[in-house]
Amino acid sequence: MALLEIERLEIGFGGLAAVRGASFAVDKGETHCLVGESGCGKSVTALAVMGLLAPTATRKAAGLRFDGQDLSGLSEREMSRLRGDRMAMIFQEPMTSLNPAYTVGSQMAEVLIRHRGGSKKAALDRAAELLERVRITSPGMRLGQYPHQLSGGLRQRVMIAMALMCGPELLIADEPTTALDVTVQAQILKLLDELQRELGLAILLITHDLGIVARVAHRVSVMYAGEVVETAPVAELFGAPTHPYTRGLLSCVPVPGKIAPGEPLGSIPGIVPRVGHGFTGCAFRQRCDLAGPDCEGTVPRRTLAGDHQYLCLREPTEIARS
Amino acid sequence: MSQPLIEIRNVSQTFRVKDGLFGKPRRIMAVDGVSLTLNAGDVIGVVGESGCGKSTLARVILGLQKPTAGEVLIDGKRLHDLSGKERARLIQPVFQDPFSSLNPRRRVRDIVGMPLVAQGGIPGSEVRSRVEAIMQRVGLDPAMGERLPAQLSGGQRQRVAIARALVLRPRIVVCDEPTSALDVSVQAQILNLLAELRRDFGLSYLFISHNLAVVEHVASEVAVMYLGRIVERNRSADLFHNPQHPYTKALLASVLTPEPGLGIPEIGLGDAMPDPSNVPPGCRFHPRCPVAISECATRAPVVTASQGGAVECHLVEAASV
Amino acid sequence: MTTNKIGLWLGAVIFVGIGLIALFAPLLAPQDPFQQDLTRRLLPPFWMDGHNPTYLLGTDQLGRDYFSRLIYGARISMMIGILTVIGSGVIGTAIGVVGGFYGGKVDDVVMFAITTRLSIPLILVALAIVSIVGSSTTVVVMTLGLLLWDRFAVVARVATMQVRTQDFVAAAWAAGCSHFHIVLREILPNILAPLAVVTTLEMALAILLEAALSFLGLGVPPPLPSWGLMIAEGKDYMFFSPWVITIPGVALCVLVFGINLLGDGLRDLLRTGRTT
Amino acid sequence: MVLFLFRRLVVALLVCTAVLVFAFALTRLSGDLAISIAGPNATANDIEVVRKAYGLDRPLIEQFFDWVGRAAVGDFGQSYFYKEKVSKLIFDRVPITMTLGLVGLSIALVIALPLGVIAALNEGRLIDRAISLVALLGQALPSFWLGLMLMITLGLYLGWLPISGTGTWQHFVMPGLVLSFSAIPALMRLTRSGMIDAMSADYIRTARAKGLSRGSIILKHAARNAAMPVVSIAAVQLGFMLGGSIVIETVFALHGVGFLAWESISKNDFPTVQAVVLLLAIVYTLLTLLADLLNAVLDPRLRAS
Repeated sequence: MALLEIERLEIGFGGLAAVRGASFAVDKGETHCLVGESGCGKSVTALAVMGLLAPTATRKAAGLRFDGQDLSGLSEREMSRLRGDRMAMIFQEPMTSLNPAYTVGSQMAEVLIRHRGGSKKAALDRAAELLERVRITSPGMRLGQYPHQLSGGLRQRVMIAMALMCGPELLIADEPTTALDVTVQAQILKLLDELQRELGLAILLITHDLGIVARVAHRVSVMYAGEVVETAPVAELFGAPTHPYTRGLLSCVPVPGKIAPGEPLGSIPGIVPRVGHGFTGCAFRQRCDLAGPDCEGTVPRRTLAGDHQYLCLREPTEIARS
Repeated sequence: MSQPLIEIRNVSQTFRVKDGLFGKPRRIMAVDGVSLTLNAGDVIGVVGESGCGKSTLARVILGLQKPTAGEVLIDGKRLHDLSGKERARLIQPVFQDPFSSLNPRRRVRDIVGMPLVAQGGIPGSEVRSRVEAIMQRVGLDPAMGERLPAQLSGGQRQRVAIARALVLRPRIVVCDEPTSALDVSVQAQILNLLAELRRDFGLSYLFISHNLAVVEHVASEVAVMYLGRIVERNRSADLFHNPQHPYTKALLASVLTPEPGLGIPEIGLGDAMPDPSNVPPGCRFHPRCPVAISECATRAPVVTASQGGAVECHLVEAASV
Repeated sequence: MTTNKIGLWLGAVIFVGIGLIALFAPLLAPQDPFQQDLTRRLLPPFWMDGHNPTYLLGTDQLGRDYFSRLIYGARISMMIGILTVIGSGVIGTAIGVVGGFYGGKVDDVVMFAITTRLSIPLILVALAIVSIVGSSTTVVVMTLGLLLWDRFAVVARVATMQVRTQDFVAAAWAAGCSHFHIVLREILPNILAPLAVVTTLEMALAILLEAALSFLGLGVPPPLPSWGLMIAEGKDYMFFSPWVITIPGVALCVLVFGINLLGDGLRDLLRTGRTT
Repeated sequence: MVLFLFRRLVVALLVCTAVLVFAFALTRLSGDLAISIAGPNATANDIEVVRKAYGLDRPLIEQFFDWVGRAAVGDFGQSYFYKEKVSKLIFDRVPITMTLGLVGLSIALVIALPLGVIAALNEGRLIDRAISLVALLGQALPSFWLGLMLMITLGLYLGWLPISGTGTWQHFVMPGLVLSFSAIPALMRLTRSGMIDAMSADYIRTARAKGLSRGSIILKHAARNAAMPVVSIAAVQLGFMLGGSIVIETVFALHGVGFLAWESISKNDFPTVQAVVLLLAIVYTLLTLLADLLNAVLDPRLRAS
């Protein structure tokens, strides 16, 4: 059952097309990873879902539904009622994402008071409960602290607890561990994983790190130049990657045991093109070994067994041979 | 065995920082008594989390910072006896951020040629031809020499930085997180290029990174830093297959390889984040260590030879007796 | 073309235009600005009744041609503005760069110098100096030049500190470049942009200060046609002949406004230039 | 915090000392003070008499320490011109200047803060451009000229406000308005850029992601952080305004400290000039100190260190 459905989402910044017809769906209670390199449009997609795009951006979609409700028709006021309540978001930079001028408790409490009303006391109690839930020791003391008194890992835990204040159904996490040290990253991911299972949360996790994707995702969508080029359950994607870009990306990652030290890594030649409005065909064609003149035309979305879709003219067998 | 190319002897670096103009000064122990050697042709990887002192160590080795204590020998000569020009011919840096590492107001050919010009006495025509040759070697079209850094992609900028580092044909390149700011596909290009150049130019690298998978791929020897000290050092293969120090184990455990089904590892480290301005007594890792014993809080462990490498841990110490 | 580009161009046109007027004042002025004629005092300008076509903007209380004096006045304002920022710009930039580049104790001294300078009341001290040393154009330029360096120093210092921590400066150190080379080739080109904006601000301030000093009788000495002095001289007649203070005041406003527009446009240009 | 205050005070004292030296050196610029005091028609004999009478025949260093020693206890000596104690001269005139400065600052804040916020919230739009343009124009108006023009229009033609003097509160409106004009552009600009910075900060995105209302985002989350630089600059501007009151008090014939300073300068009354320079420097230093304290209240990060 899909909680969030995105159909042919388009986002533009002036003449630049940041997202070009991206489609995917996040099911209830699943962790869906949106993976891609910088500039592929994955963060912008998440912001578009939350209605947090900059005013200069334009958004268009054939469908943008949350729990069956059409989001594209909602006013800013109606969106703000949903945000923080039924859908919440955490960000990459825990250092700057909390307001330096207010205590942790005050910033957490205001979410509940805004959406549910009630006393500040009740909101603080709930905040303390959630801080404990995200494994922060002595939550009562932490409520009175300011963000600068916390380490990066703790701040990200606070952000997560704050996102959970109203018991949302969807949590969007935009590169939540990129700014953190590796050991802390594992702890935060572990926490997200547990919360997801215990609370039945749906998580849309945006990341560039294929290692994270492999370990936490149920389902993966790979983005390239504003399009979802491949989407599949995690085992399927890593076991039988089909789109040439996905295959290239996976070959670039040094994996202990797979590529011997000193051996050259696989790589994708060239750079990501800047794509404007009116660009047609496959955006990956300049970097693709299999590209031909036909790649300048319309590219179909192919569906394989096991709920596996990819955006390419070539047959899986053709791709596998290269 | 010949003399090591770099010999770091008991180097310490402390900083006094003030918060604002009138803040209370704090003493930060960035590097604390580090010794390390780099032999010709080796790639030594230095890994650790932010604030462990690995970048400070790089700056000391590059001569950008005079260590508070200890000394660095390069090719048998004391680093601080070398003139800037002599040092530049031996050792060069490649930095992490390809945006801040190139002067935005200068053209690519001037950036790449800058070390040659700084040497003085090299005719302009020779500078030009050497710049073009090295640009070609790192995979840049010499016609790009006319561009400004803003007109290049991240990967191209990093190639410019590598060309600048190699134009003097140094023997050592200090790579401080050279691919951390790059996308995976570009990272692979740069790592492959660095490996090629090392073979062709006979370079040695000091390779600093927080990404253990990358370090395993490029390094022949690895040093793990924690709060200013090297807690474990070994041949790369031995360290990755048989880590001794609990911190090394935790670091290795937290590497997320792209293998589905393995789940997220339990790291078991405490929440006490390392703070270089407030180094704990005894073993500096003990507040986070899952296997700490009472001794760890009081006495600092000594360097112990183990599995062909060196470790600083009471448990390893006890086992070796 | 955005509205701000228009501002930038308009500012540049005003500034260059008044600069040209100043440069070619002897060719442009129809009359001798110092020639008195007490029989033709306080003639009104061309848009009022009773004006004399020979005197486009009328005459002042000593019967001097107001239009010619206005044109010559541009010379004084421009000269004071430009010479002052050259002096204060060099002083302030040098102090700021040294503080930002070396940091530590050196920077503490620089910060102390800036704080001290800021706590000294500007106009009061300028007036006192001119009063004690004697009023002349040179003294005004020297005084303002020695006082208006604070903003250059503040901006140069902060900009230098930011640039100094960038990796390309570390790369220059590692390449064996000298301090001189690093400051000149790596740092200065990267702090010029904010300094250009400060230059316009300080030039406008210098021009306004000269006018204020002259207005208070301690700036450029009479009979020189400084705009500020013209306002001071016209003050006694302003209730009956308001144009005598309106005309030089508007000229002053237009020049300073033009310089401000230029600075504002530059600021925006440089900001967007960085992001794209 | 206590340590922070202590350090700030030490620096403030050092600055005041430096100004002390400066103020003393300033009056010695002419070479021979006695000639200036005695006036243009004095004979050599007159000058000698003056020199003795004012103690100017002593070594410079001795004169300096004598002056500093007495200044430290608030004794700035006798005015050459008014033949009164300088401290009393100044003390009598402080209320007028303070009133003028506070009226000016209040007008400036009332105009600049809302305009800055409106401009920031409409960044890049026509209204932002218009406000910036008006600020630029305001910056271009010479204060003395603006004062004269207001006297002609509001005072003479419209007859709304008294032209000069200090009798009633109405007397402070015009000079206060003129004085505020010197501070409005800087305050407006800083409010604008502070708000723009704050509104583009990550924590504002967080606040929006939490579904907070626009009012709460602007007033609670952005304004608090944007206020810090504005507080600093407001204090600095008040200091500048007190210094700049010399021009406005002269134009409007307000007998405040500025007017006194101007008269003393034109009358070569050096003890008074020195004292006013020092006083203004001390006030400025105290104001910046106050701004630091206010910022420490606003920003928990400063409070901690």
